[in-house]
Amino acid sequence: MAEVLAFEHVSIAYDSRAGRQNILNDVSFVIGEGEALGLVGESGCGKSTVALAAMHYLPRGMSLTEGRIRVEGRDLARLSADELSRIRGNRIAMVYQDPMSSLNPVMPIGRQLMEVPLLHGETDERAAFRRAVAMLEEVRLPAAEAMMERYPHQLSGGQQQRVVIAMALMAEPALLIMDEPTTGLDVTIEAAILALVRDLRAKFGTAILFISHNLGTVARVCERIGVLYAGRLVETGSIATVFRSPVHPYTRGLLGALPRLSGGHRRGRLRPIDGTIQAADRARLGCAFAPRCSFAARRDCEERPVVMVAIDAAAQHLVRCARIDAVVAGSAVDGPPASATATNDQAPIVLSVRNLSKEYRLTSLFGGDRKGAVRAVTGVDLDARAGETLAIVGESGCGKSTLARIISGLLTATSGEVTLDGVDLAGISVDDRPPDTRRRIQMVFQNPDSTLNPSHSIAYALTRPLRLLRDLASGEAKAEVLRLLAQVRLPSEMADRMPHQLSGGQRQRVAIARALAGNPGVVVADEPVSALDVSVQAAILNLLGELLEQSQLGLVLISHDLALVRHMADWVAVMYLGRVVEYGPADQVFSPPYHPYTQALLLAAPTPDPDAPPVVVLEGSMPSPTDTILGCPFASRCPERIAGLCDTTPPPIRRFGEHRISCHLEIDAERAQPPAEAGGRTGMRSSSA
Amino acid sequence: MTEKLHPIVEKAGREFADGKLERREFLRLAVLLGVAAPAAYGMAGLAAPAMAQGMPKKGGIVRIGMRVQDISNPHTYSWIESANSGRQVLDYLTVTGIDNVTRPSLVQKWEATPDLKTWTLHLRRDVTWRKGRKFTADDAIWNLKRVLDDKTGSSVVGLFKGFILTEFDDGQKDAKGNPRKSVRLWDANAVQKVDDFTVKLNGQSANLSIPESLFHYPLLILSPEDGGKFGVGSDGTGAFELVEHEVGKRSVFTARKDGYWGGGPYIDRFEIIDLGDDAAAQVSALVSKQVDMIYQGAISTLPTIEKLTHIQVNSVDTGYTAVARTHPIKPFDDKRVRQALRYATDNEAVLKGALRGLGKPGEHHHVAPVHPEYADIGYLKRDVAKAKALLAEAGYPNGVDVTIDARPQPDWELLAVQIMVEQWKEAGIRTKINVMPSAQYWENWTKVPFGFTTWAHRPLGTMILGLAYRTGAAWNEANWSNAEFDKLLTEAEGYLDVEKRRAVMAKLERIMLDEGPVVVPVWRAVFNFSDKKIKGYKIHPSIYIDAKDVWIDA
Amino acid sequence: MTEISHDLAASRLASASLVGAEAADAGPLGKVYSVVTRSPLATVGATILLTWCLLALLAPWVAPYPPNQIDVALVADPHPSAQHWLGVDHLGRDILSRLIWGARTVLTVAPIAVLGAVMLGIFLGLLSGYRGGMIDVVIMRVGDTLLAFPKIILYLIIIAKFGASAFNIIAVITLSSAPIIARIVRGVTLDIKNRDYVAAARMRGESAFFIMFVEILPNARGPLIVDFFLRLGYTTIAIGVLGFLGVGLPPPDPDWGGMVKEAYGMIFVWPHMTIIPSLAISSLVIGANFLATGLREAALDG
Amino acid sequence: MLRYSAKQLLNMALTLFAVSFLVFALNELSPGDVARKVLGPYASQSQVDYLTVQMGLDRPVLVRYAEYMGKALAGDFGDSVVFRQPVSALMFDRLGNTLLLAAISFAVIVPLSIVLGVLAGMRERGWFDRAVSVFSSMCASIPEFAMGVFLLGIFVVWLGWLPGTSPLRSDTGWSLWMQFVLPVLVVTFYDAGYLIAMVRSSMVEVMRQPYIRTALLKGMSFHGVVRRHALRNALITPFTVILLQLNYLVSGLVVVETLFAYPGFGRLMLEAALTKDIAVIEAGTLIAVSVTMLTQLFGDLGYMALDPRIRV
Repeated sequence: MAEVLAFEHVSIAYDSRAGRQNILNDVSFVIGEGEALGLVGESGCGKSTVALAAMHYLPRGMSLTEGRIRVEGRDLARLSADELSRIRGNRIAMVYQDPMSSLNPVMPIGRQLMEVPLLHGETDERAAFRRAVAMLEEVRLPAAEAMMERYPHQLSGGQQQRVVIAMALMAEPALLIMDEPTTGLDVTIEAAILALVRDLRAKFGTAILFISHNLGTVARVCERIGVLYAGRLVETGSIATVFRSPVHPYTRGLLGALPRLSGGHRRGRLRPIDGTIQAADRARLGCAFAPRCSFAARRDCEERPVVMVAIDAAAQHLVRCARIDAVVAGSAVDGPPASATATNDQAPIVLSVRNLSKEYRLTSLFGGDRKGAVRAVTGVDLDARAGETLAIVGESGCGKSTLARIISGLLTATSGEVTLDGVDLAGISVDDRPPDTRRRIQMVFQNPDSTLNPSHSIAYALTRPLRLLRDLASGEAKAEVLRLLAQVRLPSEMADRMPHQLSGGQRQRVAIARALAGNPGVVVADEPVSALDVSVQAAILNLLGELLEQSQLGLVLISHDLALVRHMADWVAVMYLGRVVEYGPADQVFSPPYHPYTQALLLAAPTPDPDAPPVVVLEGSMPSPTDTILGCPFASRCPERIAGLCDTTPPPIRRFGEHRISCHLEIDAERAQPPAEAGGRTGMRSSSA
Repeated sequence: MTEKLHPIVEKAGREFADGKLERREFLRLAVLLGVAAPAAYGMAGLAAPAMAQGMPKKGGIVRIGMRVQDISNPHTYSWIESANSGRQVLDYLTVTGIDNVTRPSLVQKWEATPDLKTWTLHLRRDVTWRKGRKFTADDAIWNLKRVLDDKTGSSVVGLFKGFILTEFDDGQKDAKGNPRKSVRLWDANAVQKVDDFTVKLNGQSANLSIPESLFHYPLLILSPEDGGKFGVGSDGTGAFELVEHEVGKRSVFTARKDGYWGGGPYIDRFEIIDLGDDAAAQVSALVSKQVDMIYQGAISTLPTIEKLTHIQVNSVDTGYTAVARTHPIKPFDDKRVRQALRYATDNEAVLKGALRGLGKPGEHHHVAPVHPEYADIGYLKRDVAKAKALLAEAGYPNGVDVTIDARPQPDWELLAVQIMVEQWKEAGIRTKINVMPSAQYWENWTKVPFGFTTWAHRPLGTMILGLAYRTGAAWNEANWSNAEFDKLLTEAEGYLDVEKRRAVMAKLERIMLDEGPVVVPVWRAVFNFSDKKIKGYKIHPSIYIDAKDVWIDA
Repeated sequence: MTEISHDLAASRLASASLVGAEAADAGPLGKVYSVVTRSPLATVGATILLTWCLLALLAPWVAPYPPNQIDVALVADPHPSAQHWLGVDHLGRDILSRLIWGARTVLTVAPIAVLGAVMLGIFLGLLSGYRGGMIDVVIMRVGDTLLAFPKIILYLIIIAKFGASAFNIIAVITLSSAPIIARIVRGVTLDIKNRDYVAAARMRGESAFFIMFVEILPNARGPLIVDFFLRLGYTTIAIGVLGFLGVGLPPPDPDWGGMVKEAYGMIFVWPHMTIIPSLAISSLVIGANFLATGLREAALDG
Repeated sequence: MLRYSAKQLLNMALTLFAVSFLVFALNELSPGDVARKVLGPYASQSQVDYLTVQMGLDRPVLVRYAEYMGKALAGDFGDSVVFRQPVSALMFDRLGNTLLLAAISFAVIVPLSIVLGVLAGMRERGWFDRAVSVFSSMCASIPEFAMGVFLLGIFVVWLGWLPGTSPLRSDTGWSLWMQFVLPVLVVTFYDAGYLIAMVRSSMVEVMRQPYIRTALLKGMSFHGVVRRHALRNALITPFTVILLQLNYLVSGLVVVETLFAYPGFGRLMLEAALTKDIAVIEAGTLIAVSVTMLTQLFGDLGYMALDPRIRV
C-alpha cells in the first residue's frame, strides 16, 4: 500500500511573546492509499495543527521544529510555493468544521467549485461547470444545476457541508483531510454526512485523515485511530483494537468518561479523568498525561521521554506509556454496570407544564402581523419531579431552549401554564416574580465562557444570589459561598479568582453552585456540558447526579445528546418543531415502542462502537417554525409517513401508561424495536437514501 | 474767483490770516461753503495735492481683493465695500477727498445762506447717463427724496434729521410696544427744484455739513429709471459699467466707452475679487499676484507685506478708533476705577503691538489730532502705581475682576484688547475676554457692561462726542451722563470759530480724561496694500476706492 | 471557531493568564502598563500623551515665561533664540510657554468633553439597548437627528448662537458625540444582554439599573477605552478647528488652534508661529490615536 | 429594496423636518435681529422696526416657520440678509464649487485608500502594513488646518510651486488645476488616513476568514485569493463608510475652504453662522442633512447590492 501522508517525528512550536510553546511533539503516523485514519483528542491537543501541517499551512508564529511531513513521498518543507499550490486542492483537499465560514459568502457556490479544476489544469469553463454539477450530484444535493447559482447563506448547514465536501473531491485527491466536519451539525444531519463520506470513500478510494473530538464519529468513518494528548500521539491502532482493549490510561479514561446509550440509567457512575490539561503539559519531558494519571511513577513517567511502544505489531497498535504493564494489570476497562436506580414515579411533582405555547409575532413595516408568527413551542405538557431528572431532548430549533427559558421565567409563555407550588408562572417574567418564587427555580447555562461575568470574581457570582434570594448578611454569605464551593468540589481559594482564571469545567461548577445558592426546588440546566470536553463533562454529570441524590431537587435537563440523556434522565421528553412527540419515563422512552423521530435519533447517535455502521436515517431538515403545520410536525421527514394523513391531520396521542407517543402509526409491541446498539433496525431505511 | 464768498469763508479767511485757524480747517470750511478746491488751496497758500505721479497711462486691468457683496440697493448700503462697487458706475453729488476736503462732483458748485438753513446746489450741465439721457435736477431730487424716505431704510436719514427731516409719531408700535417714531420731510418744499440744473434744500435749522453729507456713501445717484435698483448693466453717470457681478465671487467693470465727464478712467477693466475675510488668504492672493490690491489691510498680514518688494503699504491717519468703554455699574461706577483703567494702559505699546505703529497713540478722549478742534491737553503716561492707588482708594485694594466683550474682526481690535488686558492685569484689573462673533456683538454692543467698540472716523470732534457721549444719545453706549459735559458740548457746537471750539474742547477733553467712561488707546491709520505698478492711488480715510483715478505703470 | 484556533487560544490563554497574574499583583495600573507596553504603537502614543500631560500639569514650573506676557519689542525678531526656544508670536509672547499652557487648556477641555459625551452616551446606550422598545426608538431617533447634522455645521450653529466659551465647546462636543457613543454602547449592550450572566443576574432578581451598570457596563469597557482615546484625538482636532475658524476658546489664554489662526496671516514671514502650534496639536492627536490603535491591537491579540 | 427605500425616504423627510424646525427655532427667536442685520448697525431703530414689520418678522415663530417651509418646499429658501440675494442662487453656486472639490478629492481618495488599505491588510503586520498603518494613523491625526499650514509652508512659502489661494479663477496667473492641488492634497491626507485604516482593518478581518484559507488550500495563489476572494468581501464594510465621506466632503470642507479662500459651501456656512444669516444657515443645514441621509440610503442600498447575504 503506497503511502499518501506520512508524519515523521513531527514537532511544531508556536512562538509568542510568552515564549515558545510546543503544539505538537514527536507525532508520527502514516496513511496509506485509501486508508482512513481518525485522530481524536480534546480541545488544545493539537489535532487541527496536524491537519494544517499536512497542508503545509501553519498559522503565523507556528513552525515545524523537527521531523518531516511527506505527501505522496514529497517532503512538503522542500516544495516551492508553486509546487505547493499544485498539491493543495489537487492531491490533498480539506473539509472544515464550519462550512458556512469556509465558503466565500459573496460568490455563488458553483463558481467556487469550478475554481478547483480551473486551478488544476482544466481550461474549459464548460467542462469545469459540468464537473461541478456532477460532483454536486455525487454529494446528493438536489437540483444540482440550480444549486450552482446559489450563495452559501441560502443553503442549510448540512447542504453547505456537502458543498465543501464536493469542492474537496473535485480534483479527486489522494487524501482528504476532514477537520471536525460534523461538529455543530445536528445528529441526524451528521449521520447523513458521515454516511456520505463513507460512500464517497468507497467510490473514489480516497485516503482520509479524519479529525474529531468525538470517538463515535471516528468510529463511523475510519478503520484506524490515533489518540492525541497535549500534542503527542499516545495510542494508535485499529478502531476495533483501541475501542475494545485500550491501553493508554488516557484512552481508557476517555472511553470510561463517555455516557453510552447502551449504558442505561446510572447516575454518578461515569469515570471522569481528574484534573485538566495545562499548557505546560505540552512541554513536559516525560509523559504529558502524568499529572492526571493514577499510574504515573515519577522516575518512569516524568524524568525521561516516553516513546511509542508496539503492543501488537501486526495490528500496528502502538502506545506511548511507560507503565503499560501496571496499567494493564491494574484495571480492566469498565463494562457497562447495571442500572442503579429505577425511575420512581411516586416522587412528588414540583413543577408541571400544561399546554404551554410560545409564539413570536412577526410584525411588518406598518405594524400588524401580515407575516404570521414563529411558533417556538406548541402545546407542551410535562412534569418535573423532586429528586429526579426530566430531560428534554431534540435537535437545534426544536424549542427545547425556549421551553427552558419559559420555565425559568427569562421568557414568558403565550398561553398555557407553568405551575410551581400551585402558582402559575407561565406569564410572569422572572423580573416580576416575588423573590421567594424566583429562588425556587434557578438555571444553569450552556456556555461556560459566558455564564460568569468576566468582570466580577467568583465570590461575587455566588454572593449576589445569596444576598438577593436569601437575604443573607455579608458575613453569612461569605461562609455560605465557601460551603457552596465545597459542594461543587471547588477549593475555597477559588472565591477570589476571576472567571478567566478558571477552566471551563470549573466555571460550570461555579454556575451550578450559583444555581444552588438560593436552595431552589427546580434547576433548569440548558446543555450544561455540551461545550466541555468529554473528560470534564463526566465530572459535571457526576456532580449533578450526586446533588440529585442528596436533595429533593428537580432537574430539568436540556440536551441534544441522547447518550447523556440516557445516562441522566428519569423522565424524557423528545421535542420536534416545538412539540413534544414522545414523553415518558426514561426506561420506557429508550425502549420500544418508539416515535419514528425518537427512533431516528437513536439510530443516528454516534457511538464509540467499532461495529456500528453509519446509516442515513432522515432526509432534509426541520421545517421552518413559521410554516403552518396542519398535521404531524415530523411528517415532512418521517420515513413512515402515511400520505394524506400525517401531513393533514394532527397525530393522536398514544398512551402506554406514563409513556406518550404522538403519532398516526399504529404502534404496538410488534413494531417496537430496540435501539441501534441492540442490533436490528427493521422498518428503517439504511444508508441507501 | 468772481463769485461772492460766503460770509463764513470771509471770516474764516481772516481767522486763517490771523493764524487762528489752521490751514486744513480753513480749507475744509472754504470748500464746504462753495469755494472751488483749487481756489481754496490758493487762498490758503497751499499747493493743491498733485494728482499725478507721472503721466497716466491708458489700458490694463486692475484687480482688487475685496468682499463682493450684494449691491442691488445702493441707498441702503451699510458697507463701504458695496459702495466701492457702486461708485465705479454711479457718482455722488459731492466728493470728500483724502485730505478731508469736499469737492464738487455732480454738483458743480453750491452755496448756503448765511444762516446755513438754505443750500443751493448747482448741478453740472455736461453730464450724461451712459444710456444717453442728460443728467438733470429731477434725477438728483428723485434720489434725494428716495433716501430721505424712512421706508427706504437709508442711513442718510440720520444726517438730515433736524435739517429737512422731522420726527413724528407714526401711530405704530415698535417691537417693545413703545410708540414708534418715523421721520418725514418737514416741509413739502424742503427739496426744491429751482430749474433743470439747480436744486435747493430748504432746511428748518442750520446745518454746516451738507456738502459732506451728500457724500455719505449710500447717497449714490441712480437713474430713476432703474427704480432704486442696481446691478449688471444699470445706468450710471460714472466712469465704468458693471458687466459681471457674482456675490461672494467677483464683480467686473469695464471703462465707459462714450467717455466720462470727469477725469479718467485710464484702465480698461476693473475687477473685484472676493477672497473672503481671511487676511492670510488675501495675502496669499497678493503674493501669487492673483490680485493687484487688497481693499483693506489686516494687521496680521503687515509683517508679510513689508517683506514683499512689489507691494506698497498705503496708509493715512484717521479718527478711527476703538474704545474700551464701561457702563456706570460696579466697579466702573466709581470714576477712580475708570481712571485706573486709563492709567494702567500703555497706549504706545498698544499702538505698536496691535497696529504695528500705524497710527497715533490715543489720549483717552475721543477727539483725534486730525479733528480741527483737537486741543492738545497732553498725553497721559502709563502709571501702574497710580492705577493701583486709585483702585485702592475706590475700595478695591485687591483689584477687580471684570469681563470685557470684544469681537474678533478686525484683528487689531482683539490684539489691542489682549495687550490692554495684560497691562491692566499689572494694575490689578483682572479681565476676562469674551469674544462674540461680530453679528452677535452688534446685537449687544450697547448692552454689555464693558466692551470694546469700533468708532468710525468723523470729520468733527463735536460730531463724535455728540453721537457717543451726550446724555441720552442713541449711540451713547456707555450710558454716560454728565450735565457739565453736555452743556459744554452744546456750547462748542455753537461756535463756528474753531479756536473758540478748541478752547471748549480742551475742557471737554479734560472731563473725559477725569471721569469719562472710555479708554481710547489708539488712533488708527487706515491702510491697504497695492502692487507698486498701480499708480495714482491714494488711500482714502474711509477706504473709498475710485478706479477711475488709477493707472498701471509696470 | 475552528479547532486550530483552539490550539492557539490555549497557548494564548497561558500567556494571557500570565499577564493576568502580573496584573493581579500590580493592580489596574500595572495591567494598563503591561497592555500598553505590549504594543510599540501604544507605547509611543502613551509617551506622547504623558509628556503633554506632564508639561500641562507642571506648566507653572516648566513654562519659561507667563503665557500671556506681551513684549512688543520682541516682535522685531520673533524667531527662535536662546531666550525663546521656539520664538515669540506677533505680540512677543513666548511660543513655548503658550504651547505648554495651551496643553493645559486642551487637555482639560477635550477630556472633559469626551468624558461628558461618554457618560451621557453610556447612560443612553445602556438604557436604549437594555430596555429596548419605545425608549430605544425614541433615544435612537433623537440621536439620529443629531447625527444627521454635519458636525462642523452643528458646532458653528450652536457656537454662533451661544458664543464661544469652554463650557459651550464642551457642551456642543458632548451633545454631538454622545449619540455615537450611545450607539456603540447600545450595540455592545444588545450583545451582552443576551449573555448568560445577565440572565443569571435576572434570575436572582437584580434591578435593571444594577444589570446595566454592574453587569453589562464593565464588560463594555474595552471598546469604550479605545473609543475614548480615539475620540480624545478627534475632539482635540475639533477644538483646534474651532479655534482656527475663530470660534474657539476666547483669548488671551493660549488655544493651539487659535494660535494658528492668529499667526496664519504671517506664515510667509514667520512660519514658525503657525507651524509650531500645528505640530503640537498634531502630536497630541497622533499620541491619542496611536494609543487607541495600539490598545485595540493589544486587545485583539488577547 | 423598494420598500426599504420608501421607508428610509420617509424617515429622511421626518428627520429633515425636525432638523429644519430646530434650526429655525434656534435662530429666529429674536426677529428684530434680521432687520437690524439688513440695515446695518448704524440704522435707526425706527428704520429697523419698519423693516421688521415689512418683512413680517413680528409674527409668531410657528407662523413664520410654516410660511418658510411652504416656500422652501417650492424651492424658495428666502433671501440672505448678508449677501442680499436669494439663498438658492447663492447656495447652489457655492455648493457646485464644493462638489467639484469634493468630486476631485473623492476621485483621489477612494482609489488611494482602497489600494493602500488592501495592500496593507492582505499581509497583516508585514512591513508594508506597519508602514501604511503608521502613515494613515498620522494622516488622520493631523488636523486639516495643520496639514494646510505644513503644505502651504512647503509648496507656497518655501518652494513657491503652488498658489496660496484657490479662488477658482483662471485669470489669476495660476491655472485652475494648480489651484486645486493644495486643497485636494489637504483633504486627501486627512480623509484618506481614515479610509485607509478602514479598508485595511476590513481586509485584515477578511484575510482571517476561513474561506480565505479554503481558497488557498484549493491551490490558489496568494494574489489570486486576494483578487478573487478577499477583495469584494473586504470592500463591503468600507463601502458605506466611503460613501459617508461624501458628507464630510460636502459640509466638512470649511477648514480647507477657509485656508485657501475657496468659494465653497463650508465657508458660506461659516460666514452665515458668524453673521447669523439665518436663511443661509437654514437652507445650508437642510442641504447638508439631506446629503447625509441620502448618502446613508445609497450606502445601505449599495451594501445590499454588494453583499448577497443582506436583502430587505
